[in-house]
Amino acid sequence: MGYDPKDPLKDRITDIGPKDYKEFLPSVIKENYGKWLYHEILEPGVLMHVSETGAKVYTVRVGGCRLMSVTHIREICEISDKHCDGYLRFTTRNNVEFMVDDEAKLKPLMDDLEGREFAGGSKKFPRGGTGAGLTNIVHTQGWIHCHTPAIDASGVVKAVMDELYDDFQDMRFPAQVRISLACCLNMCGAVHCSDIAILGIHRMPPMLDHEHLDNMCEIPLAIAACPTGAIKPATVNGKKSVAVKNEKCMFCGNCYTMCPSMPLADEEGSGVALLVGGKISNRISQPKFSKVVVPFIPNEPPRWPSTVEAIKKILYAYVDDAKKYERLGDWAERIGWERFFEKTELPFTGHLIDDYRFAYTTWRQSTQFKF
Amino acid sequence: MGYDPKDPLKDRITDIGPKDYKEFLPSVIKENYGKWLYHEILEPGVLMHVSETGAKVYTVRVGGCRLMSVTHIREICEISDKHCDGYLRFTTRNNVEFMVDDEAKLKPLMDDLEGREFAGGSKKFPRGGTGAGLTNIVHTQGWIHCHTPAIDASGVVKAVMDELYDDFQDMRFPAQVRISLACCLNMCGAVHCSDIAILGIHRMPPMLDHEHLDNMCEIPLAIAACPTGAIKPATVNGKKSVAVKNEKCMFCGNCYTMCPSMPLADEEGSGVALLVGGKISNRISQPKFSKVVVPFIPNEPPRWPSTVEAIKKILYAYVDDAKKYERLGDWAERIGWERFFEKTELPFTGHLIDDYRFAYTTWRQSTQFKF
Amino acid sequence: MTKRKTPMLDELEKGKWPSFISDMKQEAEAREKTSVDLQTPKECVDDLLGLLELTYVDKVVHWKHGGIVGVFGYGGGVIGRYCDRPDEFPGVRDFHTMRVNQPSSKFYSTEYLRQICELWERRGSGLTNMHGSTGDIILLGTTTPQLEEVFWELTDNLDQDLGGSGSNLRTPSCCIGKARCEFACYDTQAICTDFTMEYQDELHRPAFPYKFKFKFDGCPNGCVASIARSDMSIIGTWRDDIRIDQEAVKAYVGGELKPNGGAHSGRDWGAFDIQKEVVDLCPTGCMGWDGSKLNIDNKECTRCMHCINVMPRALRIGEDTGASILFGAKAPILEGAQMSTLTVPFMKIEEPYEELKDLVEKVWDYWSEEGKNRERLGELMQREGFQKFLEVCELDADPRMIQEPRSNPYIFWKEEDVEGGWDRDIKAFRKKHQK
Amino acid sequence: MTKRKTPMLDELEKGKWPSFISDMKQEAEAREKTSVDLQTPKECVDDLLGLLELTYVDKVVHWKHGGIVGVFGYGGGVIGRYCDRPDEFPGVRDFHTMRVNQPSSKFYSTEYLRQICELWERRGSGLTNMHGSTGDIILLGTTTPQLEEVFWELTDNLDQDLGGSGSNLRTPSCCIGKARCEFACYDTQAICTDFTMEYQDELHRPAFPYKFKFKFDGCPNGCVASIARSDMSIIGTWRDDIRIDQEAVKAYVGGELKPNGGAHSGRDWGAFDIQKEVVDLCPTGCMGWDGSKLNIDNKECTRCMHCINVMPRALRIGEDTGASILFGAKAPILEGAQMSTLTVPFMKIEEPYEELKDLVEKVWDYWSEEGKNRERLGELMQREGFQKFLEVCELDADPRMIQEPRSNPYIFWKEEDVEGGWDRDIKAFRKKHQK
Ligand code: SRM
Ligand code: SRM
Ligand code: SRM
Ligand code: SRM
Ligand code: SF4
Ligand code: SF4
Ligand code: SF4
Ligand code: SF4
Ligand code: SF4
Ligand code: SF4
Ligand code: SF4
Ligand code: SF4
Repeated sequence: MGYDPKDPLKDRITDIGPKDYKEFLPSVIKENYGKWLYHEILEPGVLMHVSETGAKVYTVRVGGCRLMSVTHIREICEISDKHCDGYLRFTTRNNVEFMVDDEAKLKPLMDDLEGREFAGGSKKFPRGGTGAGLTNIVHTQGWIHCHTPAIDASGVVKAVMDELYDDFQDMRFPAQVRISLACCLNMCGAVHCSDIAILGIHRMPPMLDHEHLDNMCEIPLAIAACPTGAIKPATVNGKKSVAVKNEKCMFCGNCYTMCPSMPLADEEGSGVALLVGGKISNRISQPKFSKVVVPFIPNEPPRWPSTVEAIKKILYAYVDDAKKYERLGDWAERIGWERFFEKTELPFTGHLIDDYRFAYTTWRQSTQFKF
Repeated sequence: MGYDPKDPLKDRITDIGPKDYKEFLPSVIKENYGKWLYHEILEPGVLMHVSETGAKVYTVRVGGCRLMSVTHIREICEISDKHCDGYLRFTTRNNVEFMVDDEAKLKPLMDDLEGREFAGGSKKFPRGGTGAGLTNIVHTQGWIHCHTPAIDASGVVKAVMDELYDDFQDMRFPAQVRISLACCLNMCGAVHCSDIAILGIHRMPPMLDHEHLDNMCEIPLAIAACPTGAIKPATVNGKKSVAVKNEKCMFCGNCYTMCPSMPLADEEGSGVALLVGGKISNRISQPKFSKVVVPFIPNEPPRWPSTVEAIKKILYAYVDDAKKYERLGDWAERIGWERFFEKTELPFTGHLIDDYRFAYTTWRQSTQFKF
Repeated sequence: MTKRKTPMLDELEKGKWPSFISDMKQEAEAREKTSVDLQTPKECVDDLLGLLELTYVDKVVHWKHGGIVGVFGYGGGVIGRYCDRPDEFPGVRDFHTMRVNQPSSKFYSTEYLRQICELWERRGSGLTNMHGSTGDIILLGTTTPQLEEVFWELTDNLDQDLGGSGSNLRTPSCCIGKARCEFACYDTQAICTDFTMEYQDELHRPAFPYKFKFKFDGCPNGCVASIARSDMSIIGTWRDDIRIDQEAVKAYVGGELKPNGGAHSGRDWGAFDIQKEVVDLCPTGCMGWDGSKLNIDNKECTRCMHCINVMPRALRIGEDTGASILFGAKAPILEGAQMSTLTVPFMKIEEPYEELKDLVEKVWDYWSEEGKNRERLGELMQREGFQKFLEVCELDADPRMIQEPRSNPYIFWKEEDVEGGWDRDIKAFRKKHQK
Repeated sequence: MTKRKTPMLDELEKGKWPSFISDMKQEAEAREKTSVDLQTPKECVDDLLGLLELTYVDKVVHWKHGGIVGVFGYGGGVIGRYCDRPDEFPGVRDFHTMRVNQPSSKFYSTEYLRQICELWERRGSGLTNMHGSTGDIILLGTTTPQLEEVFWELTDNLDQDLGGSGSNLRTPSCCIGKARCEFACYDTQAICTDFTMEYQDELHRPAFPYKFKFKFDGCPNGCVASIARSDMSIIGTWRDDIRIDQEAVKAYVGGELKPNGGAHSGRDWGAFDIQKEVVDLCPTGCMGWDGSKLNIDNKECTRCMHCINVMPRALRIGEDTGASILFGAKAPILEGAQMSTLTVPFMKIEEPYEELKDLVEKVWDYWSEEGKNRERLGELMQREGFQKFLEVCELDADPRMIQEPRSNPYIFWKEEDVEGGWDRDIKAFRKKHQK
């Protein structure tokens, strides 16, 4: 029994797919599948869904790091076994949801969750993330695992969420606010359509490891990878390699994806850009892209104070000024981007003016503007 | 005295520019220059402007062909001398404006204008073109003078204006409607930002006059002229010439502009496209481009009935359905383009879907649509 | 009667709208009868009608491609044109147009117009366009030898120059402005004439990569369509408050004054509703009406003109007026049509217009240097980016110049943006990061 | 206690938000103490913390580029990763992640989760991501020899397969849908599982030009963000009328029911105003409220969900439900980010989903044929045009697919569009038109 390296194909099972979700549904969910009539948010982090059968399911949503140890998962399981018949779920934004089928079970569950803290003092299971407030920050690997990040992921998220903690547990915003983080332009996540996106960017052209480049990379693939045609073949110290026309580089990192001998990351060069005003939902306005409003903030581990500060400025300018139901991007468009920069006190620089493919469509062809 | 071909530089005067506009201002205009307080449209084609000095100027605007004989201009002069102290002006849309400084002079002027007809029976000086109605069609040379037209200009305009004549003399539209015509994609005029644009288009790739091409054209210029790179050098019957990859041709005619041996115009190939919904003014909404809604209508001289019909469909669907102050494009956007095609009964075809540079920005990235 | 039968064209004599065919026929007849010593073919209008009739049958134009003709020392102002059936229509064998620079906003004295008529009857076809799309008086069709003659008479006798064509500055044009419009934020006619005079050389002698057009609109209503049709659009605006006469507002509400100067009087739209028709349509939502007082939060106003257009007797443009300057409009060839892009949100427009001329010249220098052959300014702006254009104009980036910030993160950082520059040492890197 | 000092990381133990550092430390400690027969370095979490601390100092990541590892017969599911300082941090010398295909909408039994924990403690780092951005359970870090071991145990013992990576179909994912949401227009969980099973081969064996993602949103609220993150986005909608309970509407107006299910209860926004908050915000203006009855002109409704979101007890989605199908979303590399474009306005979504699978396969065939290496579907759509894409899908053009018609007239007509085709005879032409 078990894998046998000498006979790797023994008992080999493939293409069986994921577990059947039906096995994992709590009974109140299974019984009322497709029968839900309406919901109510009883308090931050607590949802009640009511079925046409009269049944109700109470959900307690708690935030958390998606980077989780098995020890932590086991703790989650323990809680679930105690209160929720051994079922739970994760949301699309990495929150954990505990569900009970009776209001009476709610209080004990919530008390239990509330009490738990990590050794360092942080909460294990902050309740919140519902309604017109802040929910968890969707993010990527960062320095924990990826090879192309310009910034860390989990650390930045922790620093931001600590500062915005109260708003995770409140519902005082005009509308929901989705913050996302991606550690490089590959943007693993929907950060291009987030209310606030934290994006790792590089600002140095690839460094060329001429000595090993020809060994490590398919030079033609590296050349073809560059969207701006900045890379040309070259011979350096008698070795085949490439040359990069630095002025044509826009630091997308695509060459590095194809060729390990062209790293971009740098202490001074890499850092944070902030994008805002994107959304996914079709509610009232159509989905839209986030726009770059802070082109660069240096990497400041361990707590990225300038990044946190800039996010707070943006977020609270929005919260103070927007109308009910108005998403951040809708607000910016209503007041005009000139006002956005005024109200958020962010400097506007030429970097924010588009010069890529659709640039023209973002310039202003009108005399309508505000002084 | 006079030009001497033997001594062309004798008495030669250059760079003197246009006549000074001040010489041409009627005295009520000169005296109240910059002092106007407000205006009123007394009836279609009749404006009253009131100055802070108390002075008033009454303007009678009449439509006309911008293609005018000197005989006709002399008639205009005669009218002006009789009623307007010998001054008049032309508008930016080729209407003629007669101005008087006293209400009493208005009626005789209007009566005089009204009575005049061409031998064929058409009006010489239809009064109108003001306010929320139809004004003159701005247009180009067409078959009268240019070398690249796909359609005639003056003839199409005449056919359309005959049908819409009453609306030139009325102000019953939700907002002003600007119709323009350009006889080829060069678009000599603001037809790309018109409520309704009549555009001459070709649909056949250039015909190649291989025998003369090398003599008549700079082949490299012709090749460089093609925005899609459809033209390549070629040798045909031993002569240097070009070859065109027809599938890559979008019939822009730019090659013909550079090379007379590549004509596009054709009896079947050339005809009319209609674009709608553009505007220039910054009023309420920003200026916007017209959109192609009828990709092709055959040339139907002398009166282009299908073109006229399609324009009427569009125009009256708008007039019947739009809100007060709503320009045609604003209406289409409010009801949605799916409704526009329904209400105007125009077929929607793949030709209307953009596939040029900014195509993506015109596709629908939303689930918001109307059934 | 015309020489040939023109059954198709005759159809265009029907209907009420003025018939250009009828007019051409009357001119053909006049030429037949005239005692004037015509210097061009007597039958040219007749032949033009014949050629046009043939074109109506063939549905393909009968003019040849271009033709390089002109007047000595000028690189523009004449469009050469030859007929492709000179055998049948010798009167229009050569049939060039001349572009005559119109006076600002196209006011005329009859005296002047008669001089033009006299000249063009004798030395041209007697047909014109009043006016061409750029704004010129178009003298439609004459023979090659007459070009210099006409030019001589225009300049020597009429004190009148040609307009532009070719890779030149094109004839500038403007809206009626202060001459008869209460909305004019600066003197469009004065500056249009001034610029035309200042840049005579650029207008007549091709030195640009391609054509270049100025157009002057007195306010955001845009009556000369500058935002769509000029490489440089000067559009009036103001930066203080809209002036309100509250009594007049009430008069509009009470129905004593007609909204929009009576522009909608052809239909019964019901009683004027200031809330629905003005306050609710204001694109910025910066207006309020409490039943007796109209309030405008001018700081939020984008000067779209709507409220002023609707109530010209109650609302007036501000007093601190000037213009927004936009660049880059053009027709579709090659890269698609463009409208002008807001570049200078506000500039005072006062004689001698030095600031604006400085800007023009910076832009021309740049375009002349960097523009490819037949590349319009707007295309160059797209090719090299708006940031580059701002550098050229020596302007700081401002959110007013854009509709929205970029959504892609593809910023072209420069070496000087990065502390310590771009030089890196792979050896030092490999010390920290093994291969 | 961790092996090394991590002063910078320790800063991230402060503050209230759950600290991943604290959690990692607790795991490092647990590994230290455990009696489990660990198959991976005991100190791997400790070393990971050390490496991360070093990265916090250097501000440049310490992982090497890629690393081609995987399980036999599969082309995806494993992301290879090697540390660039194995000397100092041998515990994370090789530290590959495994992507485990999550169950639809991520419900779990604790029994199952414990099995995963047990496996990953023993054969991996004991660290996970619950979940990755695509939706997988990410098992974060194990050594090369353990990959096959983990795979064997997953499949043989846990009845659980890997998810996607590489130029594969990626792990599909969906919103919670009918399991707990009243807005679900189709069964997102069921179809997500069905598609995942149907396309196991595509998921595990790279045969595409690049990655391909399905995401299933039950309604236009888009809780799984499919429109931004999937090459094919299936978004629930309906085509009949919104169901209205007028009594409940009144209850909202009367303040008995909390608007938007109480989503705004953290601030005092004043009494609910149905006119301002619902009717006036409806993007199509298709609603009316006369003080006692809410009226919806459903024909004009674009199903944006706003009114339903605000009054879930009074308004319900229609009964004739299905989905809109959109294609082409992706992150910025290379041509800039894209959202999906509406391609099939409405399709019924019912088992066995044949119509949809047909469509998927047409699209894949096309993309496999025409897509360049590393060209996402969305980029191909842009490169070859949406008309081409419609041909591929065998769909007729429909204005619902576009935001607005093209504004440029650059139509690529085909020869068959033109009566008589494109063949022309220059000799015949020259007979009518002399050179
Ligand atoms: C649990 C979850 C689905 C899942 O499968 O896991 C979910 C659940 C609900 N969503 Fe959502 N949404 C969830 C992610 C999303 C996302 C995706 C994302 O953020 O990445 C979106 C799109 C975000 C965007 O537009 O950028 C999303 C946009 C909405 C909206 C539209 C809100 C808007 O103002 O645009 C609604 C409607 C509402 O809130 O009234 C909604 C409504 C709901 C409702 C009320 C649906 C229902 O009746 O049960 C659920 C509770 C809402 C709440 O938390 O206040 N859900 N919802 C996801 C919870 C994420 C989390 O942990 O925070
Ligand atoms: C005479 C002329 C200027 C000139 O220098 O010749 C002119 C004159 C006036 N325009 Fe204009 N406009 C003139 C071409 C334009 C153009 C250009 C064009 O059509 O090519 C536009 C932009 C059109 C567009 O947006 O596509 C134009 C957009 C306006 C507007 C904005 C209307 C709108 O609803 O968007 C106004 C304001 C209004 O009508 O209340 C306006 C207002 C006016 C006023 C009321 C200004 C005034 O107080 O005197 C003038 C009389 C309006 C009328 O005719 O009802 N004028 N006006 C032009 C007459 C053209 C003609 O013969 O029909
Ligand atoms: C006469 C006139 C049309 C008219 O009937 O009114 C005209 C006629 C021609 N235009 Fe134009 N353009 C005329 C105003 C315009 C305008 C409107 C304007 O200036 O406001 C435009 C659009 C604005 C712009 O500049 O983009 C215009 C955009 C073009 C283009 C496209 C340029 C582009 O960059 O997209 C061409 C093609 C070219 O330059 O090769 C062109 C080329 C031509 C040529 C020279 C044909 C050619 O390919 O060489 C035409 C000569 C016709 C003839 O035989 O007389 N014409 N042309 C207009 C000039 C009269 C005048 O001086 O008042
Ligand atoms: C693990 C994960 C991030 C995370 O921490 O959650 C991830 C990690 C990587 N992604 Fe991703 N992507 C992940 C979800 C996404 C998403 C989001 C989604 O699927 O909803 C996107 C945006 C949507 C999309 O597909 O466009 C995404 C867009 C990319 C791209 C850009 C692709 C593009 O066409 O623009 C790359 C670059 C590439 O493919 O070369 C990339 C490449 C990568 C690589 C493989 C790095 C590389 O250059 O080879 C990363 C490996 C990290 C590591 O060491 O573990 N990843 N990647 C996500 C997968 C987890 C999972 O299976 O659940
Ligand atoms: S966003 Fe970039 S750095 Fe971050 S996980 Fe994805 S590929 Fe790696
Ligand atoms: S980072 Fe991007 S733009 Fe720069 S060289 Fe590499 S592939 Fe080209
Ligand atoms: S639009 Fe084309 S055909 Fe018409 S006048 Fe201009 S260049 Fe000539
Ligand atoms: S018509 Fe335009 S697209 Fe066609 S070959 Fe000529 S230049 Fe190229
Ligand atoms: S643009 Fe403005 S100033 Fe000029 S005529 Fe039109 S309304 Fe008057
Ligand atoms: S000018 Fe336009 S934006 Fe300004 S107050 Fe009037 S309507 Fe509003
Ligand atoms: S997308 Fe719609 S159906 Fe799915 S969970 Fe969100 S609100 Fe419910
Ligand atoms: S779903 Fe949206 S569009 Fe439809 S009625 Fe409700 S608010 Fe209006």
